[in-house]
Amino acid sequence: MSLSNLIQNWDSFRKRRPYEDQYKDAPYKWAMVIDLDSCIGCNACTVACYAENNLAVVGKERFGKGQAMHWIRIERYWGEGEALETEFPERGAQYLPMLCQQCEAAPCEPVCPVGATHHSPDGLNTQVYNRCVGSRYCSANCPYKVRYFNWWNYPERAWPNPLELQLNPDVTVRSKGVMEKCTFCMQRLRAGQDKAKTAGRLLADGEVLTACAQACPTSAITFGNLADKNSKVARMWKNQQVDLAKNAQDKSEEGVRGYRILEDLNTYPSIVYLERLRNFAA
Amino acid sequence: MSKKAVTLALYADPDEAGNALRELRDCSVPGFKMDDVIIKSPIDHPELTELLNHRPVYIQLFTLLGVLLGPTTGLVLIASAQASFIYQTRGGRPIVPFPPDMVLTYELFILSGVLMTVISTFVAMKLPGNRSPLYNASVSEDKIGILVKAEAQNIPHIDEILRRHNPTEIKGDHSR
Amino acid sequence: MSTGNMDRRDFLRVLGISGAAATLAGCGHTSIESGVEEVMSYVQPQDFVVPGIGVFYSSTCTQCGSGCGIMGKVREGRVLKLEGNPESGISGGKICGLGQAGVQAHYNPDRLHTPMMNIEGGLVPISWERANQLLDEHFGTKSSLQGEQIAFLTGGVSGHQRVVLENFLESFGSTQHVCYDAISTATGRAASKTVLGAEQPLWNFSKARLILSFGSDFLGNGVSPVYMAREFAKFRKAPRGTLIQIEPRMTLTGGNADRWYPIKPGTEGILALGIAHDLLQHPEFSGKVPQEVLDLVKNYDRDAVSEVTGIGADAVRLIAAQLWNNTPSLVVAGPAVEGHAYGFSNAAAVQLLNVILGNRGNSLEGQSEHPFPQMTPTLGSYRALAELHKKMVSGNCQALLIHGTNPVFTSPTHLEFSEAMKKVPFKVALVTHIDETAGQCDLVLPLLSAMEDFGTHIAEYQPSGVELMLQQPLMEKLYPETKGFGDILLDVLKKRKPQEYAVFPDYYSYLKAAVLKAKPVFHSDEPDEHFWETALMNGVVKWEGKPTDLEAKMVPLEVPEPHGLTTDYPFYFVPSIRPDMRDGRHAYLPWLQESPETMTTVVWDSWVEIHPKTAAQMQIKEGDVLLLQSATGSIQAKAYIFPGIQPDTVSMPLGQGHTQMGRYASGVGANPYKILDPIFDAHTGELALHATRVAIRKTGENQKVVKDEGPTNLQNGQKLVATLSADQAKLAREI
Amino acid sequence: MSHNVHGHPQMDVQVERKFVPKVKDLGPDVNWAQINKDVLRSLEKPRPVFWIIFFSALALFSFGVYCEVYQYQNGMGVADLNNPQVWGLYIATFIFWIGMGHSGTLLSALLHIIHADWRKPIYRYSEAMTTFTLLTAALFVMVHMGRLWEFYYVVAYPNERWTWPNFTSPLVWDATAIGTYLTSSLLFLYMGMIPDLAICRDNAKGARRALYKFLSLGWQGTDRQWGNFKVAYMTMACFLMPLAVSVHSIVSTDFAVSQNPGWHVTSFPPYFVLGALYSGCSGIITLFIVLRYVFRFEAYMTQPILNKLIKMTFAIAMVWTYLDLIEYATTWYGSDEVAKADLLYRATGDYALQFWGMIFCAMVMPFTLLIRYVRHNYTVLLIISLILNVGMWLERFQIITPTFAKSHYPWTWTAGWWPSWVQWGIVAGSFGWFTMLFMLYCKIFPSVSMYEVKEMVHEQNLEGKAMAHANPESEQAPVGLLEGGQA
Repeated sequence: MSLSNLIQNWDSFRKRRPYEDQYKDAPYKWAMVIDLDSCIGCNACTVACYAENNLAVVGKERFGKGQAMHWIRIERYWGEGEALETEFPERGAQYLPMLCQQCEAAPCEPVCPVGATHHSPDGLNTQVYNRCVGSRYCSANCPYKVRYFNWWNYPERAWPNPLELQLNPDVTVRSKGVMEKCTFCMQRLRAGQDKAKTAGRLLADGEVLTACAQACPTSAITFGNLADKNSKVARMWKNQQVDLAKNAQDKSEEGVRGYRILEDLNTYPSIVYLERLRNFAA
Repeated sequence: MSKKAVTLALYADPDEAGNALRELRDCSVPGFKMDDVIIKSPIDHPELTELLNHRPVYIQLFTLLGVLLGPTTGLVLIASAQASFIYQTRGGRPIVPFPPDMVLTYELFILSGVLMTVISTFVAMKLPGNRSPLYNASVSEDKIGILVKAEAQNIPHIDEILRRHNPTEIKGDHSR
Repeated sequence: MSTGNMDRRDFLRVLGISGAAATLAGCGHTSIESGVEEVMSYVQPQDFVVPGIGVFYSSTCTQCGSGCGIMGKVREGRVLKLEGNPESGISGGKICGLGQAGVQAHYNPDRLHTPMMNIEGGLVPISWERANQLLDEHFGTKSSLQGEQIAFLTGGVSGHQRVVLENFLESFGSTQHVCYDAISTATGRAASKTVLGAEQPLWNFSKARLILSFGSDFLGNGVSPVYMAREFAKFRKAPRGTLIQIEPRMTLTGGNADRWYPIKPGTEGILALGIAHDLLQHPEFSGKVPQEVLDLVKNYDRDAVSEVTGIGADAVRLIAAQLWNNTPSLVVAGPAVEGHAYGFSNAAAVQLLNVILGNRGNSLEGQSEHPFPQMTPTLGSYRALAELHKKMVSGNCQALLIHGTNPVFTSPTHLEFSEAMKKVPFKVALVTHIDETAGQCDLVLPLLSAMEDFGTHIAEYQPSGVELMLQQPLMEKLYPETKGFGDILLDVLKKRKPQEYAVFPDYYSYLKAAVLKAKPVFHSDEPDEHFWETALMNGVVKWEGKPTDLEAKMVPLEVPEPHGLTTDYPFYFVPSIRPDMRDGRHAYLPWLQESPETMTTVVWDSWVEIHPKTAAQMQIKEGDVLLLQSATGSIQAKAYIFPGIQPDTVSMPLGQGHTQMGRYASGVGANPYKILDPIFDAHTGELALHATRVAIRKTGENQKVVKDEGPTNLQNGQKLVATLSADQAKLAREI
Repeated sequence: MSHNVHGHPQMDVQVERKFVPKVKDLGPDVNWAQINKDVLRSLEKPRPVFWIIFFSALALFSFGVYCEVYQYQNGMGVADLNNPQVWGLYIATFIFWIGMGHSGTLLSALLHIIHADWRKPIYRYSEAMTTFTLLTAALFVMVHMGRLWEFYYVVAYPNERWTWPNFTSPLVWDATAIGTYLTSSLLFLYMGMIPDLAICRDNAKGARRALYKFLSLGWQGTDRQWGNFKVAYMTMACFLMPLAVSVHSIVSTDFAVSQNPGWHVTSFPPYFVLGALYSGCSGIITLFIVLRYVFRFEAYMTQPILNKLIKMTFAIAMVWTYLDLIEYATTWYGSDEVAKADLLYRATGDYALQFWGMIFCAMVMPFTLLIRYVRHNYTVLLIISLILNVGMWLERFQIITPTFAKSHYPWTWTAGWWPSWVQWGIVAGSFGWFTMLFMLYCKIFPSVSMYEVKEMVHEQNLEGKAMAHANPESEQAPVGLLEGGQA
């Protein structure tokens, strides 16, 4: 049976991704655009993520050891080089919301020994908690370092009664020894997709948002379905000349400011960042 | 067939043992064949084994079988497993990727080769098995034993040949 | 139900409505709504309860005074998450981190479950019978308290809570509703009122081409951060406006500036006058500017200003030119401007720029008129606390009720508020969790959390018209012994004025009656029930209003130079206000403790920000424990090397250093309020938060600074945050 | 009782040719019965220092077990691992042990194939070393795992959910390769030991006899058994050679196929294989000296053999040094700025001490092997062989920690990350575990191959006879043996 499966579908098994029009016939391919000119670094997304995804508060000592569990973090840079160019950060700070980039060719995926992390048909890099054995190879190979390991049995201390009543029943509370990461609020996508399917339609643009995108006061995060050519996200990608299947983007149009982080590592991320703008005349 | 009996001669010097074997080979005891001679020695003595009739070793055939079948079966199993595990899309790699599968096939090639070799060796060596009653512990120390199986009535004749080459000891089990 | 013999005018006063005509309607309520607990099986669930399906209920966020409409996701009878309510013109469906953490205030493991009473110096749990008995003794009909003997100390209060609270005081003949805010903007509001004619004008970011902000962190913790952030995002779209920020310590807003200038603390007014001086050179102004103003700015030429402020003469020229070329602009002032002995003049000088630039009517307008003057938010000030303090010390204050503020923690050492508390014979705290102030009270009453209580709120900043925000329980109360704020006051009022209040079984029915009474104000002719249900469902009732005109005038002022640094105290001390911690009232929320302060990424701690240059001179490394010594006192905190600060300045965030605020806040960091010098704004009497001077001493100890950033905060050549020149971007073409 | 005094030379020798007396690996005319006696004695009465070593190892191991239990109960957090530093000492030590395991079997097989007879007295314990280092390395895979209790997910076993391990993961290649290697090495070791087990069986009493009887499977040394045995043994050796090379190449792919700077290096597989051989060889030297002393193997573990071992170690060390330097050179010359920065960081950053420590221990120290005094003074040699392995351990530390500390993403760089006591405890425990198992093995099984030493003596004598025949005037002076120092 499996052998015949192998022979019949040989071509699809030998296909390397991403390729042009990979999601042409797929109903969904989730993607994001983060406008760094709109991001004000307020941390609303971070807290929203804690609330939505049952992220553990680890406390000062463990945070200090580098064992924090923030799936989305606001990075604040002062400069692009290796040293501050000016005495003061004259052009403000550089805020960067960093979350799992949901890479199409995710470096974390092929290295997992048990296949606990893999690519879903709708283009998400998913983590199966109960399959994870905790080898942490995915984290070692993630260039963005956005995978978070349960170094401790966080549920023991993170939600003293009655804080546990806040936990989102749609999201697993992870126990010690498993890797976790941003899921693009898969539970919301799942519920939305199911609802749409029952109604015999596809999800409309903006019908389901990730918690971070929903909270973001400046709407710097745009989330949507890249497979839908008319979705805002797809139009933004196109407008910014970013192609999912390319690792070096066409930047021919003037003023295009879309880019993907560490694209030269051939990770093909699903998140496009828009360059931060500064009025240098000011 | 008349009753078979066994006799064991122990030699301290491989040269003497060799001479004894040569004489056995050339002797004309009725019903006695070189196939009935078994050498027991603490180390391998190819120069003595040569004196026996050619005793072929078939192990490598099995090894060949192992290295042919093992990796092929392995590769097919791995590829079918990959094809059946529907969520195998990982890191943009093909679902059935060649380099990793080759690595694994290579390891299976060696593993099956080794295992087949070992299994066939034990079969060929008839191990595990029981030692013959005439086993003498000194063949694992420094003596070379020549064990001859022959018709009971020929045993004295053979013993005599063996005795001619300064054995340290001759033991016989004439009961059989 | 009937009105009985109640006076109609009284009734309207009771409900906080004036000028609206209405008849009374029934005050029916269901068992669920009034909080009568029933155990129901999910096999046969109540209406709207579908096991496994989350339902959103509208409410109002009470984490700060912005009055954002929120929605609570409720599932299986418990609230899980808060989202912004798209119906609300303030939040527009968005929410900040502080607001999100509201659920943690509700589910906090350190919530107060039962009434507590101070017995021999310690709080011990008591029953409500005993608590009511105590309340009755002091505030019941037999109470001898009169007039100024009773005071109610709160933070910002609005809506019907304010009405009930003030009616409660009025029943004693007292008007002592003391509203204290440790990060009060009273000085700035006063200056704005004087110059622009409004305490808090409307900022039309959409009309402004350039925002010049003097230390205003409007994105982080201004008057309405979520609304401002939403507006700011639009401001950044085509045609993209420019933000110039001038402040001694980079705030979150400063981090978003196109150009950021560090300025010597307290010289913002001088810089403003310097810019004004430059602007008034334009011939368009000749003859249109009062001579006093011209006289005022005369001495503030670029070089003089540059010398005092530390901002280069070229920069002054550039800022003035930018302002001139990008009209309308918007000039805003923040705490960094106000917190000085002449903060009023400072802020007024900044506001003067708006007048000169003619921003009035463009980027600046007055908020619409208000249909509910009784329900507008009371805005706190330090001065109010200081005046109360005097009464407490003199023994005039016999009973003090405290709600929503923590003066023992936030008042400066020199006020000696704790000592004054001892002079008040009966102190009642109405709180959801014990804090430093509640710890010193005689009776502590456990309140329902914001997720459990009813209420109405009206925000200080109303972007369009006026929104009456409704707060409703998102779930049954967690602890049976807790009680609503309104209910507690109403119970007392029912005893004192039964003829007026006995008709209301509880605060809910009071609130419903009151809102329905206001129905005509909203020009609604819907049936009462429908109006009420819709209001609850939307979480907001909108009153259409128009922006009003501002009466701006060029006021002559005197802006002195700040008192200089001395060898004893060679650094300016600038306390910073964290968007999530504010004055420290939110320090007990673990999400906020663990959420890195954006500029430094430090968590769970206090720290001292020092410019790298200064740190190098003093050989201070990150993590060196520093002793900050002011004339008033000293505290210790770890050094954090921070480039976004004026080099003669050190800064420390407010909000940490709690001693008695539950497991998440207690023992974390240090409290900078305690080293603030007794310097007050000459005009308003507000405590000058930014006027303290300190000396720094290394203690020799070095501790790890727990923060999110690694050993580098630079991109090291990776394209992480790329920056494009704004003139190259084609924002108009973007989607 | 010697049986090789008499007889005639078997070889045809050209009479004209003059033989220079060769350095003999063993002394002349070692008595076969004495070989049995000497080796069997090692199973009974080692020097008392054996017990000191054994119990020290047991103590270390117990502490390691304590640390592991503590970690198992509380989570990996006790190891002070964190987001970028996800692997720490566990993987570094894992590679170290895997590497140690390489020389034993590889050398045994290689030297067997090329008929280098001097392997015979030392191959047995080397193979045992391989087996036990592999077992130790396997421990680290377990220790490292966040959910140890689910370790079997890595194994490909059919199940109703149709889930399989991820065959694209280098860790699965690792598991397969190490599994194959462990199986094959163990079989190779066992196979080679059967004739010796028969000897033990013939001499032991009581429970030991039962054990040996069971394990020797009834070996009687018949010509048929020997014939098959020799073929099988050679065949296995031929498999083990490439296998050993593949195993450490595959271990290197754990790093080489990843994205991280300093790992993404083409020369990693040979570099790892050579590193493995290097540390393995110095491990063999260490154990050579220890066993020689503890079990009184002076007659078999002789200076000429040691000299050969040292020469080989030195050669391997030099190849490894070359590969290490060429790795730096290509990185430096290349245009991968991140990798370059990582290299600079290794040499000058928080872990510079470890880096230069590695350079000193593993690159400079081998040169001391050129000194005759060092080769002949066993105490000094013991210390140097240990230093070489410290260097190789540091090399593994160097691969893991600085790369994580400074990889592609600046935000998550760490400064001066250091493992917690739990990690050190488990690493120390692993040394205890290995030493304990190894010592136990030597106490139970013959750690010098008796039958092969006999073969060696046999051949040496044949050779001697041939030489005496060809070159009658020269004395059989066993040159090498006389220089042997005493430990």
